[in-house]
Amino acid sequence: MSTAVAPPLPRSQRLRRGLTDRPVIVLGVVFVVFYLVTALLDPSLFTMRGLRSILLLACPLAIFAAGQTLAFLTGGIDLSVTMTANVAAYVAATQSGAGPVQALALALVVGAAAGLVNGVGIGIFRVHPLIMTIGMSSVLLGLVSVGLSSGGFLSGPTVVPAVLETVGGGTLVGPVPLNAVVWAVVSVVLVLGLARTGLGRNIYGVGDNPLACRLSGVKVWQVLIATYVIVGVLAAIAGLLISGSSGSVGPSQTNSFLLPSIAAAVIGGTSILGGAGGYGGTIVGALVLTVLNRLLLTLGVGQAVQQLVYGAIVLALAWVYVAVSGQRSD
Amino acid sequence: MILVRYLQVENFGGFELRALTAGSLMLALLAMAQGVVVLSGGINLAVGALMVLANCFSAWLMEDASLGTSVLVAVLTVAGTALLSGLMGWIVTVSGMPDIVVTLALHFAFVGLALLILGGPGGRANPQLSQLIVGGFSNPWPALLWLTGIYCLIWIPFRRSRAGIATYAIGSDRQAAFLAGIVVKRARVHAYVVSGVFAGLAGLVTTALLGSGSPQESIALGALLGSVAAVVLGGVALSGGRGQLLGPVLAAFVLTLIPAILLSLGVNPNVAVLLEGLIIIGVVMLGGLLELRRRKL
Amino acid sequence: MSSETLLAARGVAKSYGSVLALRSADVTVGHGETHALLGANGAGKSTFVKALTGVITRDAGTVTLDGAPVTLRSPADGYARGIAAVFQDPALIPDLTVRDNLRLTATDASTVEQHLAGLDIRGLDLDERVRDIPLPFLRMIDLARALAHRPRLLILDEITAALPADLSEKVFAVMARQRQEGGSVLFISHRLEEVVEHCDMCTVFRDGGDVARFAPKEGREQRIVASMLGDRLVEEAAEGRRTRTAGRPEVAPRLVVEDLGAGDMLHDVSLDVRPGEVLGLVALEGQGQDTLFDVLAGDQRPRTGEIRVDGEVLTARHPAAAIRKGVVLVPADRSWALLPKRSIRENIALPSRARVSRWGPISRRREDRAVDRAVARLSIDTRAASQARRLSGGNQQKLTIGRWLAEGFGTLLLFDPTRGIDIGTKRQIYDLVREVADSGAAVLMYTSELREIGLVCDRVLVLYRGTVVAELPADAGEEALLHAAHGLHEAEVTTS
Amino acid sequence: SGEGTDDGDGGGGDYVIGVSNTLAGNGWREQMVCSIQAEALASGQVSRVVVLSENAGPTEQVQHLQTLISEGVDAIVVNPSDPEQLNGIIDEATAQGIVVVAVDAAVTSENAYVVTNDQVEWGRVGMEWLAEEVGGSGDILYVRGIEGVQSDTDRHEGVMAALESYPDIELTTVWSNWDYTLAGEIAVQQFSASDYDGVWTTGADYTVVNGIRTAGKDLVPVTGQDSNAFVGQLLDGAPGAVVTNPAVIGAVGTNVALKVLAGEDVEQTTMLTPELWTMADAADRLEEAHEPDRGQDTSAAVEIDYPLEMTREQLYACEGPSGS
Ligand SMILES: Nc1ncnc2c1ncn2[C@@H]1O[C@H](COP(=O)(O)OP(=O)(O)OP(=O)(O)O)[C@@H](O)[C@H]1O
Ligand SMILES: Nc1ncnc2c1ncn2[C@@H]1O[C@H](COP(=O)(O)OP(=O)(O)OP(=O)(O)O)[C@@H](O)[C@H]1O
Ligand SMILES: [Mg+2]
Ligand SMILES: [Mg+2]
Repeated sequence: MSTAVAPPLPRSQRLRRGLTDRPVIVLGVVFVVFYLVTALLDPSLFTMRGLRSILLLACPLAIFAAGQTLAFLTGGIDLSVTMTANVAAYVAATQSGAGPVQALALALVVGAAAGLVNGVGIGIFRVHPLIMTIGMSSVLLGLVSVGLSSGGFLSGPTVVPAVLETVGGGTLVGPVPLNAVVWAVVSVVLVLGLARTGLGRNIYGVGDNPLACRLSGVKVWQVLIATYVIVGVLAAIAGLLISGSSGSVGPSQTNSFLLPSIAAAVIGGTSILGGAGGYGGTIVGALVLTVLNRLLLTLGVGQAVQQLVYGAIVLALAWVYVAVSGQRSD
Repeated sequence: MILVRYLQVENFGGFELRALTAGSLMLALLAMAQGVVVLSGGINLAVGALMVLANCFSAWLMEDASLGTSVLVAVLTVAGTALLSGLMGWIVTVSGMPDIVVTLALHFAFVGLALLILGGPGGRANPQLSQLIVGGFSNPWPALLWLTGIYCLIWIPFRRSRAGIATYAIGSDRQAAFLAGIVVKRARVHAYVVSGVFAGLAGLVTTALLGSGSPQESIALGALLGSVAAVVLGGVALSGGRGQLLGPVLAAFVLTLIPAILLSLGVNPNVAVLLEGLIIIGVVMLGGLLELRRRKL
Repeated sequence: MSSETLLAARGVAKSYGSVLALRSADVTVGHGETHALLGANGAGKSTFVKALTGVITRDAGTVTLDGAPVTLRSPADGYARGIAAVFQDPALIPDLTVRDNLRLTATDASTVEQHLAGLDIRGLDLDERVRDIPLPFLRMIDLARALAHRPRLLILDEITAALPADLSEKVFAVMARQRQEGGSVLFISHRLEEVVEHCDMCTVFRDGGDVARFAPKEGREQRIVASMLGDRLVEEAAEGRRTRTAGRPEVAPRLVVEDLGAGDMLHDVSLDVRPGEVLGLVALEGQGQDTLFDVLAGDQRPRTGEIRVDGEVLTARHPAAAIRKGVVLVPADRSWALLPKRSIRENIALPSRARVSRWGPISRRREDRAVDRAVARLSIDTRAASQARRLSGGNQQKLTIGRWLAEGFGTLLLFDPTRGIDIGTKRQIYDLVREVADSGAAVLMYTSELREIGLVCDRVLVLYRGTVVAELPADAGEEALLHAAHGLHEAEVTTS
Repeated sequence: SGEGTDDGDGGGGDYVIGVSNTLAGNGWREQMVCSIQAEALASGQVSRVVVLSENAGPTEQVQHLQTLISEGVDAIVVNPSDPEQLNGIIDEATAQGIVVVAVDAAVTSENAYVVTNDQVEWGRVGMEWLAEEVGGSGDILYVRGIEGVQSDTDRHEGVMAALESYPDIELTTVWSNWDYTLAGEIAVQQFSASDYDGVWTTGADYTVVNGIRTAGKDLVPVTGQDSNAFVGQLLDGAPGAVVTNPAVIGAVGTNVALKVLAGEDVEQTTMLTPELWTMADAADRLEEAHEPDRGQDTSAAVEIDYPLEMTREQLYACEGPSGS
């Protein structure tokens, strides 16, 4: 029981420590700088419309990344989120004849079911999350392909429910799109849920030390299943919003969100090894990536340079984060 | 499984064998590229991108080159990917970022680089070199010999060397390895360098097999997923330190065979995609069940 | 013993974030000297060793070896300079064979084999995987490896903590020989009797700095403890014996075990523990005690026999079932029980959130009360409260017990709860165990330190080759216990 | 599909046709595959169609072709994922007497027959119409496909040719990867940031129209292909033009393959000329093509300027000679 108390730190170090404990602040600063730089090149970002487009486009990414954040916290990852989203959107669009409530409910059930299967595989059968969700992704793709072939369960007219088109692309007030309402609800539920509920605690615990959880009476498989079901539902919500804003469904329409969803969670400081992080950082991460996309589009460079810059910036941001927060992984 | 395929195809011969060996060679090399990093306790999400990069780079330089020059290009390519991969490993160790993050970000960057080198599909392989690497259409032997050669002349000596043991050691218990005096950072970089060598070779094989370069992200992603699946099916623990690379190599053969066999069984190809996913999950679940008997949570 | 200085460390300091692990430490070790490093948990001993051997880089300070300044970059560096350490954590890679492990450190296998033979460890196959070798043997291999590098300074950080008495003796023999050959030893242990018997000098650490340096002769234990604890109250060790509940047969036993068998090791174990009683368990390493605790805690299923708690049969497929019946475990290894990246609060509250019915919203106020009570009762140092891994070993250990205080229980299973913990903390834990028992819980405690039996327990069982071979009163004495533990249970001992 | 025995029970003939497609689940591609099946059925000369369809690249496609060769097919209809990389295996197939037809995109091998839409013309026709529509000058959002892919390069060539007569048109280039969702997102971003007088899209069309709406702007003329949903949007009054890029090109490829097998002399390259449909001059074509009950991204242009055997019903049924 040491009683050694460090002497008061000099100011510079105090500042540093403040940042170390709240790396989201650094990320927030990065976001603001990014936004301003982009806005200098593309002044439309200073307009309501420009701001609105950033929020509108960040929302589905942030919801995908919310699922990814949860999976990360348990020490896992979910590579099937985008396929789950595709299937859910398809289901909603093919069932829209039965009324929007039923169509949306069914879509969410599909998301939950995909998550359930992932959770059972990962929690009970101990399949590595990477493999389980890659496999799941391929199973879902197969299912869609079978369903889409003539006479299949997904063939027939597809109509994106009108509610979705409104929520996915409409405006609440000023620069705030309607889908931001969904995002806000998800954020509140997640931030509070992780910090203030037993399940939230267990999600962190399982990611930090599953053995300790078992010995404390936590049934790890239950936590994992619950987590992946939530991830599946979040993926379905994201898929529905995307189909609403683009007015389309397609068997691979959200696939380009997969790697960015992982990147957003990583940039947001959630440890891919589990047990540390949270949704707050992910929100900023999603915003940063959306502005980055905007920046690359504004610069008008070719695809090759876009890819290079995207990779380099994601790397640099993650590096800054680790350097500032001192959360080295080794 | 080769047997099943043998029974399925009426005149199974050099052509089918070559389709199998040459087709598997690339995946087998990728599996090794992934495997060595996994053994060291990491993961390399950029193997596919490195392969694409090597493919484009070599096809770009080999266009209209003589055999001698092409061989030089091949060596240069492998050295290049080894260097890039080593650089990636260096960033992982210096930055303290999780390797998933670093390699994922560089996956994007490497594909961008490939696209920069070769604006689109293009370039050309040296036909003689192709012949040497993957053989003619009914000649299964060169591919098989290369695979055996690479395994025996690169992997086995590496595994036996101190650097190889260190790779296993850092994958097994990094803290203990450090206390035992291993320079963990250096050992990690070594693993990435070896991984880069294998990924570069896989890129060369692609060039030889397909005759040109193709800088597409989807190819890199597909290759990456294949490499992870092969490593896991091959019995290498994703937690590191345990397993041999022979498993992933054999798994590469199996993964190449599954679609062909399913098709010949008359399975609807759409259902085949589904079954492939189920088979991968199933095999791994079985492994999980066996593990479950040992220790449960 | 030469008076010349081999090692001189001056002002070595190291801080982790805001906590100063090592403020400023001076340590001087002479040629041919066996030097003890003493200090309470968190005093900075291990940190000093790590800073010395290059595992971590020190923030400040100088180290000279034979007058020449040295800064080691890694333990491998140390081998070349004549410094070899056996660290507190095993430095052997679990998935490699012993031989590969030796190759890795460029250690000659045959030399190690000779040393092992010298330590009387035979029948150990160097081609066996480290994962399959029991911990005490691993410590000896670690030791043999260090010796194979013929160090001038041999550092042993709590090597005896995980060793049974017979192997500890071997270590002392090695230390003696090292001294004869003119080499020096830096020895860390929380067992004062070992230090008094085998060390020439000692440096005492307190609060990250050295506070005293003297020869730890017999009779000076009091002084050692005083300097370790500083002005903290030095309670009398031989605290007054408590009222014994064992002699009250009218209380029905809480935990009854009949003919329990499990794994390949455990068979026909029967025992019972009453509320208010602390039942001790003594065994040499590897006699099945870990399996017994695993089974009782619901972590492993028994092959034969029955466990009853308060008269009801307990069949557990998961520790949760045992916990629901109030049977809780403090495991051997802290890392099995802690969430290293989470706060003290979350660690303490973990068991109470386990059940699905408790997954809902948390009442901060109620949790605060439970957590604060546990922290206060164990006087856990909360300065590094945001991450359990930043706590010192002793505080981590307190945390593993504190979780159960907050949750509540009827039967407490303690597996060597004071392993590697300083005297002050140990006493707190003894008091706590008694307190817990006095408030009506049944306690089963395995310990590797025989002395503890007399201090805490009401009676003691001896486990040998997977079965109970003797039941003794708590005051039977260490010699009788050791006898029984070796399977030499003479009639006069068992019938007392 | 893909089932059945070699001695056909469904049709009269006993050719086996292999199909390789590397973009599964895409409406246009699915319809292309269906058209191959339907044409094979309608021809009465085919006993079985073996379809290999998955999301993959050239490496896997080489394996597709190898598998098909092993299956002993008589002809292969392939939608090539690369113009060069399949040449080796195509040459090997033709050496074994198999007829290879590349549809939709070209391959450079001289041994393969090539059936494509005229992509240069496709690009030119759309841009010319758009330039006229915006009055010969203005800002146009130029939504391209994937950099380096042959059809994108060809279409670009056509666009540039068209613009030679319209020097006052300003292009803002963006890349859609032929991804409907991405194209929609880009439209939201671009229209939130600035105003455009028109949009030329390389096919990811109807989500661009939705994207303009989502950005809260008034619609401007958009060119696209004959995606079912886009045709519907034009019918609903959105300004724009369809340039046909029919997916039944697969059926044309099948037709070519059967002719070659029958010993007829066929041109090495068959090229379909795209048509331009607007509400002004081809409202009836749009009306006729639109199928509200079918997928959004299926190709609505079914009636084309090439004699095919199959009927619309057979195409929609999507069944090969030996049943589903
Ligand atoms: N990573 C860390 N971050 C913050 N504080 C730390 C960290 N590691 C150790 N400390 C603090 O440094 C002090 C000294 O720790 P150290 O482990 O060196 O003590 P010790 O003398 O080895 O004690 P013990 O006998 O318990 O092992 C403790 O108060 C501990 O809380
Ligand atoms: N290489 C390292 N880098 C950073 N921190 C380290 C390193 N090695 C150990 N530590 C930290 O130093 C702290 C002190 O650990 P130490 O080995 O001194 O003893 P302990 O485990 O706390 O106590 P004891 O083992 O006596 O119970 C731990 O919190 C550990 O995380
Ligand atoms: Mg210590
Ligand atoms: Mg310590």
